[in-house]
Amino acid sequence: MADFLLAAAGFVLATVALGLVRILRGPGDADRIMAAQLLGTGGIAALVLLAEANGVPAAVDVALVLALLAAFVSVAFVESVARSTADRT
Amino acid sequence: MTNSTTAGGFLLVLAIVLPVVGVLLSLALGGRQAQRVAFVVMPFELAVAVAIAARIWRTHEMLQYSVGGWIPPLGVAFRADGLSAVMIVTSALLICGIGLFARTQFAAPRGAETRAPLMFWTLLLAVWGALNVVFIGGDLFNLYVALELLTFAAVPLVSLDGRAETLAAAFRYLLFALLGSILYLLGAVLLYGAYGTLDIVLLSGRIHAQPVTWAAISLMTAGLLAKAALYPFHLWLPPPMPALPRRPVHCCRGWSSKRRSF
Amino acid sequence: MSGAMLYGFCSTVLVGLGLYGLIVHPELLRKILAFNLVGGGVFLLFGVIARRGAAIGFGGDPVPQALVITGLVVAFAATALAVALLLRLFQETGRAILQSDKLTDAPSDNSQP
Amino acid sequence: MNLVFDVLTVLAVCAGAFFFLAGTIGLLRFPDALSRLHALTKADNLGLGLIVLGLLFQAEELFVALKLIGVWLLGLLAAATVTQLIARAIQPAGLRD
Amino acid sequence: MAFDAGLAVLVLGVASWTIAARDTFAAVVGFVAYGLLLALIWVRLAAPDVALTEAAIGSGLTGGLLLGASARLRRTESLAVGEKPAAALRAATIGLCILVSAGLAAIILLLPEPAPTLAALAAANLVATGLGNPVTAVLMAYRAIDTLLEVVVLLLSLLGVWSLTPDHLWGSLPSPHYRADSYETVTFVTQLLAPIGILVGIHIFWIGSVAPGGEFQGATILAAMWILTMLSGLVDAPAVNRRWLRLLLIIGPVVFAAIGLAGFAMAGAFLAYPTNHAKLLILIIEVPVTLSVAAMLTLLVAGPPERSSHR
Repeated sequence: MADFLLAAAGFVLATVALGLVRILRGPGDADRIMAAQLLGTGGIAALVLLAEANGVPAAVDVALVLALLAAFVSVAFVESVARSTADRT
Repeated sequence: MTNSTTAGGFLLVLAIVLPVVGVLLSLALGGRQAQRVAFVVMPFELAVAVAIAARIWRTHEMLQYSVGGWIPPLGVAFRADGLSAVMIVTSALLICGIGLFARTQFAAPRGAETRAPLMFWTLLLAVWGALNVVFIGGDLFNLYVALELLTFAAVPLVSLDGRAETLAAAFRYLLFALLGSILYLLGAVLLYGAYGTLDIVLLSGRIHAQPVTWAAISLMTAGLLAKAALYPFHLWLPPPMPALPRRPVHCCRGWSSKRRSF
Repeated sequence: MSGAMLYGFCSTVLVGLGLYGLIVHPELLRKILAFNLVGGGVFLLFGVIARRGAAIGFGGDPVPQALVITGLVVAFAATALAVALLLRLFQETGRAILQSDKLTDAPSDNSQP
Repeated sequence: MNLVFDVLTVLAVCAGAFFFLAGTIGLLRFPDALSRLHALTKADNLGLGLIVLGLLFQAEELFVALKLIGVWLLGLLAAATVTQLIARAIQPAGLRD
Repeated sequence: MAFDAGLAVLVLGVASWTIAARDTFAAVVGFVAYGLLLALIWVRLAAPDVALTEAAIGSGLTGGLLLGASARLRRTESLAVGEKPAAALRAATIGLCILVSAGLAAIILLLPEPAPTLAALAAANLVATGLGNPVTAVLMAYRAIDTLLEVVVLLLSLLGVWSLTPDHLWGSLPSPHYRADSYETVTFVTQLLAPIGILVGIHIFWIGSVAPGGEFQGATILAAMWILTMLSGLVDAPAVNRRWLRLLLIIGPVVFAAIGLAGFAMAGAFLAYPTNHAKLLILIIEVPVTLSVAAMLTLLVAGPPERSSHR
């Protein structure tokens, strides 16, 4: 079971890493933050899988914290984009 | 027991705790009180410095204190030998001198709290505390924290007047200092990986010539040099700024702690 | 080669990458980012050393792990101070880069108020 | 009984992983930002949800199960926020309010 | 092993992106991803306490701080283009950095086997601290002085940030006011998220004595929630000369130092705890330290005062 879960974590990470190409390509900030959001969700999924696979229950707490701060970072992102576009005009 | 607390070791704790308490108090009381707090702390701290030096002079032995009763390698020790005592007394005299000279320039006006005096007196005490940790810290990681403490206390003092040139100087100084301390930490990490302790005395017993040691020592030296190589910067400082005479002291200490580790 | 050593090599490359960014990037915010990369590399190396020290049922040596936590907090403090200094510098000069060394390092008359 | 739970876990986790794959492909291939956003939401909500569901079959304590569900709900909330805000941010200016 | 290799490659890729990206904003997004991947690595290295800290501070709070800064600096990017260093210098730097990396890699291969460790010593003394989490024991007992000084470091960096205030704005409010009114989503999400976040923060802090977690991780989450309420315009940032704010900032280090000094009388040494009451005393220290650290982190992100009055 542990091996399967580890493999699944690896698979999820690999796919979302592909999505990172979007960060590289852009074109807009929106695409970048979408890719980061996907990576965040993928990271959270990988963490809960690792928690079970490695027998580290605390990794679920890490996932919880990551999920909380993902929301925080997204809000910070949107606020800063809103501000920088307002500054430009 | 070479690693336990010696008589009078509590003086070392006082040398660190007094300025810290001063910083906390002047921040809490604010306004005009910051200067008063500084002038209350100064004589006591000077007395502690002199007491440390006197005790070492009398006993010809190193003062040592195991914080929390935890003995290295698990715990952190403070140590002071003759050289550190000289440093402690010198910096105490310097700080008191700077305090006296800056008395009028940074006198807080009546009424509402103003920025510069509050920051100056608080940071002056902070620099003092940080220097004392640098002088007596007996543990490489503790010294890292102390170096950061010193950086964060000194950088705002550099740019206290808020002019663009001093801000640029402060930024440059901060970058070098941060790079320096991270290189230093990298060296300390390697030493821990090789010898399993960060305590300077224990390290000096275990250390032997091998590539890891050389790499670690050169990284730490490079790190301390990056902090010390900022000498020309002090030309930027307006004369009463206290960070001025302190660099050489600090860099000497770096060398002395290094020398002790061999 | 163990997984821990793999991350050890990863950490050394991170230190190198960060150093490069720190030296080459003229923009100060990029320098701050690069500094954080170096820091991440150093902490990761410490974590690898902690992992190597796994013993008596602990997955790693708790002492370096605790020190990394302290280090991360200190690195955040450093980043926050650097960012604040950078933003203030930007307000004053309208630039987010340092002028070339000749201009800023020369002892000028400004040093006497 | 354990075997049944294990099979359920494998199925749910596989399905979740598939949705992550789908989301990534969508993010890479869809032509405009809004439809990419749509693809992303699928991956977020369903992928993470299915993986959490799969792990719930393995959870031994109620508290751990609750935390897992909490992770999913928070992930959902974060995704919904981002989606909503990005959708507003990339709207053509004329459409706004 | 394959998983570790993939993760390592991924981290290096994201790190390279952070260095190489043209756009600073994109580089910062890369940095947030970098922190997230490092958190995964910390779990693989059996260091969940560090993973929590990395997720909270290293990725989350630092990411938020840098995103805000890069947005404010956006207009300057074109200015820097002309100042790129010469190709020769860059090549030399690349050489130097490869040398450093390779040298370090060679060095860590030479580290002794079996590795020296303090794990046994830390475990043997765990009973005396009354704690179940050895990492917390290191932070709060064995090396408590480092933690006390670390809190002072945070406070000093906050003073440093505050000292950048223009003189006439001293005593005013940090950070430009966020015009969040146009985003009612943000307000809604904050109202939903903040209570949950505060609970999670307290949970992470509370389990720190027995399981991975602790005051710095908990404090970071509390700080993030506080910043969120400020971003959404629900509460305003406090003026820097408020008495309650000053007391909040110093209460943690004051209690820490006071109990440390009381250790002289109670247990014969500075920062020593009497064996029977160690756990209780550590808790009494941790609660105010968590609150103070949360306030410090929040204000560090908020920056120096910039506005003279409320909206």
